[in-house]
Amino acid sequence: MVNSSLLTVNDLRFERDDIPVINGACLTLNVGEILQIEGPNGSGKTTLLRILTTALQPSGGEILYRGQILSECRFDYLSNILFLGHQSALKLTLTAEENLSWTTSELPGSVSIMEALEQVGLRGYSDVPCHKLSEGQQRRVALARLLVTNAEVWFLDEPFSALDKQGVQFVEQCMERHIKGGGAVMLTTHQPIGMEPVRRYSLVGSSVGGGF
Amino acid sequence: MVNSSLLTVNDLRFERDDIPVINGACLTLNVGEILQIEGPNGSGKTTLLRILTTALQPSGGEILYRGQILSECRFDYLSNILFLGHQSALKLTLTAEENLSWTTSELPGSVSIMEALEQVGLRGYSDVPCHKLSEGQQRRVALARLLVTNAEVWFLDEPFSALDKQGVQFVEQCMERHIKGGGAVMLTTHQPIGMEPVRRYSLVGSSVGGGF
Amino acid sequence: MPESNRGFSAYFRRDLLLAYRRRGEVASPIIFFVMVATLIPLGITPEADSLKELAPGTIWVMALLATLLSAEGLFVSDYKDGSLEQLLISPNMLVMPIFGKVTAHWITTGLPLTLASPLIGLMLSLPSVAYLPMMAGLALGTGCLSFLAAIGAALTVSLQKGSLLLTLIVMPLYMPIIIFGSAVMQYSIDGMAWSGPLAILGAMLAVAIALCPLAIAAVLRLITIN
Amino acid sequence: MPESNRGFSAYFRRDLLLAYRRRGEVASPIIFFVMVATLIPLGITPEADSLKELAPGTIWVMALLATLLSAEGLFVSDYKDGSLEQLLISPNMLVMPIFGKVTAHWITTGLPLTLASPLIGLMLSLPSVAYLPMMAGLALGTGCLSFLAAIGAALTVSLQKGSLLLTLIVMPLYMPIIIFGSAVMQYSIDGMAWSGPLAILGAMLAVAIALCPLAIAAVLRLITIN
Amino acid sequence: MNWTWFYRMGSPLWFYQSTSRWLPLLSLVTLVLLVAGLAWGLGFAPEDAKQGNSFRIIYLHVPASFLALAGYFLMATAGAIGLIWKMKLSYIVMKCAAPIGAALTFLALFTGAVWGKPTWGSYWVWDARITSMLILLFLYFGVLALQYAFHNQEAGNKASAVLALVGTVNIPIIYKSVDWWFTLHQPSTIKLTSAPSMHPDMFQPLLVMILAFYFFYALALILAVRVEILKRESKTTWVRELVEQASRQKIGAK
Ligand code: HEM
Ligand SMILES: Nc1ncnc2c1ncn2[C@@H]1O[C@H](COP(=O)(O)OP(=O)(O)OP(=O)(O)O)[C@@H](O)[C@H]1O
Ligand SMILES: Nc1ncnc2c1ncn2[C@@H]1O[C@H](COP(=O)(O)OP(=O)(O)OP(=O)(O)O)[C@@H](O)[C@H]1O
Ligand SMILES: [Mg+2]
Ligand SMILES: [Mg+2]
Repeated sequence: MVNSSLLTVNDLRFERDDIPVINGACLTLNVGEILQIEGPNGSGKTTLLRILTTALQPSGGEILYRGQILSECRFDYLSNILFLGHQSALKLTLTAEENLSWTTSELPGSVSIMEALEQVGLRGYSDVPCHKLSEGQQRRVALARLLVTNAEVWFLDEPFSALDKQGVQFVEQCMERHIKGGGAVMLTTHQPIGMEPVRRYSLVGSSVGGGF
Repeated sequence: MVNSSLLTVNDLRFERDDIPVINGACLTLNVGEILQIEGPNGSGKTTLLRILTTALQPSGGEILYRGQILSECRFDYLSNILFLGHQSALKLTLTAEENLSWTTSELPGSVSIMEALEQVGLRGYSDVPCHKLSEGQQRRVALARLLVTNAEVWFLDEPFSALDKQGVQFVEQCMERHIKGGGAVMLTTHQPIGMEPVRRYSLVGSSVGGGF
Repeated sequence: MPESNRGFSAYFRRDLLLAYRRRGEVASPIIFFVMVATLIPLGITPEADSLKELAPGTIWVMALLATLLSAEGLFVSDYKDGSLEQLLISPNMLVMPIFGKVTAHWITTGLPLTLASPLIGLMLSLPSVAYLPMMAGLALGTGCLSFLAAIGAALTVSLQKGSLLLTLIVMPLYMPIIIFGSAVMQYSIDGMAWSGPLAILGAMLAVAIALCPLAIAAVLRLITIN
Repeated sequence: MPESNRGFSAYFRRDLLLAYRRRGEVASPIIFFVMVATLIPLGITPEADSLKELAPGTIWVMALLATLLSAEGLFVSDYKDGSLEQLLISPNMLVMPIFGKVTAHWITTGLPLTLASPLIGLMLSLPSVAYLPMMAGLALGTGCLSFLAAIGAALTVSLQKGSLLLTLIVMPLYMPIIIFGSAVMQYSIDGMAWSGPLAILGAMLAVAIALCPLAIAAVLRLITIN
Repeated sequence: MNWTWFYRMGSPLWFYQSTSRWLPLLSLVTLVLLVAGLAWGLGFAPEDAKQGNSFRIIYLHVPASFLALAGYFLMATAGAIGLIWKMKLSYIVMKCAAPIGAALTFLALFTGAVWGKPTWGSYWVWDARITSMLILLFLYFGVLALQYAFHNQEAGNKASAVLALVGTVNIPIIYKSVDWWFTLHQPSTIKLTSAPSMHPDMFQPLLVMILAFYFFYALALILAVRVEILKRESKTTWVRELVEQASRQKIGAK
């Protein structure tokens, strides 16, 4: 069964303490596509991404990777994804270079760490401990992971936060290059994205609030 | 000397380890004004705000509050400012309500905590520990401080980060109400602001990078 | 005064609440001390006669380690999440909130140890005459320990280093307290008047209460400069 | 195998580097132990004869506390900054990185203590015949302690609680190790063959190496579910 | 092999209904045994030659010690079943066994300490068996604390099940090591095991009390599990029906 759909999600459900957070989400992610998960604060975007990266166990529903059930191709799937969350997984006492060195794959197609740091605008900062970097600079270190690995599916949770305009543009370029090369991106962001084509999927949160 | 200028900054300089971060900044903040500090990542926006809130000592230059040198009216000045930084000063093990209860002033003009939480869209979440809130919801708890205190000058460092569209609008409305009531706001953000009139001040960073 | 008092009680209540949330149950510090006390007979000797001699020193070394190791977090978490910055730029005096924080620290370490000490005394076969002086000495002495540890915690707050540096700084300051503290107990066991060393502990606590918050406030202002 | 080995060495090196950055100096654990050892004569007794009896137990209690209190952070900081999540969703086996982390923990606590123990023995007037068994016992025993503490750290990683809960969980599991550990030293002091308890420590370490990483991996997967 | 009975046993509803049937009988037997054992032991058994009447505390002390240990293994087994077969009921059993076991351990320690004062002249000695009992209490506390520390029910169950299992591996080790540690330092002056072959008049009531404690343990556990089941299943239809039925009966009684 050949399918251009990388990821298919059917009737996905997730509950926390018996309160439903995700209530039957159905979506697909195709090769060469950027899918933006939309929804107000607390609607479950991060939760959805964490389920799809297997960090959380769904309460129900199925997830297919290239038509196969996830649990049957777990290793294959996990080798091909990259997740960048709210939390940047940076060790603040380590330098930018050291932080990246644990995630590099020395496979062809990926860039060297110094090159990646240069591309994200941190030339000259590679040996500064990360707690001495500004918010946006820390974020850039985390984003450099996009360059040094060569995963197929990117899950990006608010990749633009704390970035200045050039930073945002750079990430957009990265995503474009990535999908042109046969990858796919699923991202959440509250900022407007300046590029096309982006498909959107709306999570209608079961959130209690919403008073704004 | 009566002056509509709340805050005047002359030739402000700041160095970290002998490397200049802010190099002779001159700016004024008037009553009823929103001043946006601009600049790429690492250009010193956060540093500037932290100097103006007296968290950092400048290396040189002077800061005047209502025409008086800051060190001579320190208590008066600090009683009238509010700072909201990258870090939200939230205790994740406490509930939203508890987190706010340390900062409330019971002065007239400020809102009760429950009311503030309702206004930021967290009705029903007041007794949930903050580590169980989503990123944007945590940010909203921090922003509720804007409602429960009645400071004159607001220093907001990236107040829109992690907020959804309604959240951003709400903060904009808050700022508008605040300046109409005779206050002033100095903020940094990389997102476009959807309201007028906003005056801009550009910090041209002495940052080494900028390779984007 | 009401303003500054608010600073004290607000931070006092806040830190107690945080400790309560962190630990879940109020009883666990006591269980902790009883557990550590169990190690002594297991590791050293189960004989009552030998234990009796060890008891004063052991209890004081435990008090010291407990205060020291829990003091590390006194300002660090506030520093990391930005609360300390908010405190530093608040118009109120810095001294009262600090006093509140240190008092809360004592309530969560020194006080439970003082309360658990009779149980530990029982386990270590402490002669019954030493119970009262032990508790009096611990109540005063752990107060001093908390204040001194807080100075160390303030000095190391902005360094991304662990508790070892703190230990290095504070341990020498602790030596007099441990000497007088165990002297109170030893005197009472030997049948001598133990009010002398106890009075010295009290005097040290009075000095610590008067000076340490000032020192801590100064240190915090000086050190968190970038 | 090379892949899984990369998991081990990557996390092993990473945690060592982190510890090095946090502590600044590699020597500070040793200084810490020496300082605590100084307290014993101050608080308990300065007489060499009594100290000699205390030495085995004291050294082991210190080893135990040091391992326990430093183990708290073993997974918590990784959990908080998202590294643990990255580890959990990486395709590699979880066991090797965990093994690397625990080994790094041992290198930064158990090993320095083992190396510093002759100095402490000297301060506590330990008979010279006990030095070798002490170091051998500590080397094996602190390994067990690190692995057991890591299980506790994994169990408590997602609970925003402090080290007290960890202590509560792990301390009972520590009791056999402290008994056999101090027995090794006591036997050698008493002139008996100390290979028996040492062999038991070795056996416990072997079992811990084989089972603990598996248990920790299972616990981390089971527990970080929201 | 037909496994359906096994899974049926895992269903809370099945447990609740079948215990409802047995509960009255079980309560009755427990009560009779307890009353009989206590009356016999405290009232009619002869006085001890050396210890006088203080020895009668044995009728609480020994059964409590027995059940404290047995209770731990039951708890750990329930946890293991929960982890392996993902059975809801066995997690509930594990959770309920922890406080009961801890209470019995405490009772054993307390009665032992009270007994120790007249016989050994001190409340506490570091005897091997006493020490391992204390450690058992700590193990119970650990499981309890961990269980209650988790807000998430499922995570709490799994965590405390793992801890209980690790503890089981350790119980024999602890017991052996403590035994060995004690004999190392001190010739056994007091030995609990060599209870000088007790007089049958004293021994028979003890047997009755041990039996009574087993029944009492079962009863306490079942009651606790039933309460926990009702709490957890409070949203299901069968619990709602039960509540309605009970309230109707109340009204009817009036
Ligand atoms: C806190 C102190 C004590 C603790 C923790 C303790 C604990 C225990 C334990 C665990 C048992 C074993 C039950 C079994 O075989 O499974 C036991 C049995 C027993 N204990 Fe104690 N005990 C304590 C004090 C005492 C004292 C002071 C006495 C009286 C001198 C005593 C007399 C006995 C006797 C006669 C038995 C029954 C022995 C047998 O049948 O094996 N215990 N105790
Ligand atoms: N704690 C620190 N210690 C040393 N240097 C620092 C520290 N914080 C920031 N810097 C450096 O100071 C410069 C200004 O940082 P600042 O945080 O003010 O930037 P910013 O304009 O707020 O950037 P961003 O848009 O990323 O938030 C940066 O080059 C940064 O590397
Ligand atoms: N660790 C947690 N424990 C319990 N509940 C949680 C936890 N994290 C999030 N929640 C709840 O789950 C819901 C979804 O959270 P999630 O983080 O997925 O939202 P989100 O869409 O990513 O929001 P945001 O735009 O603010 O990032 C929220 O209502 C939140 O309160
Ligand atoms: Mg989110
Ligand atoms: Mg900034």
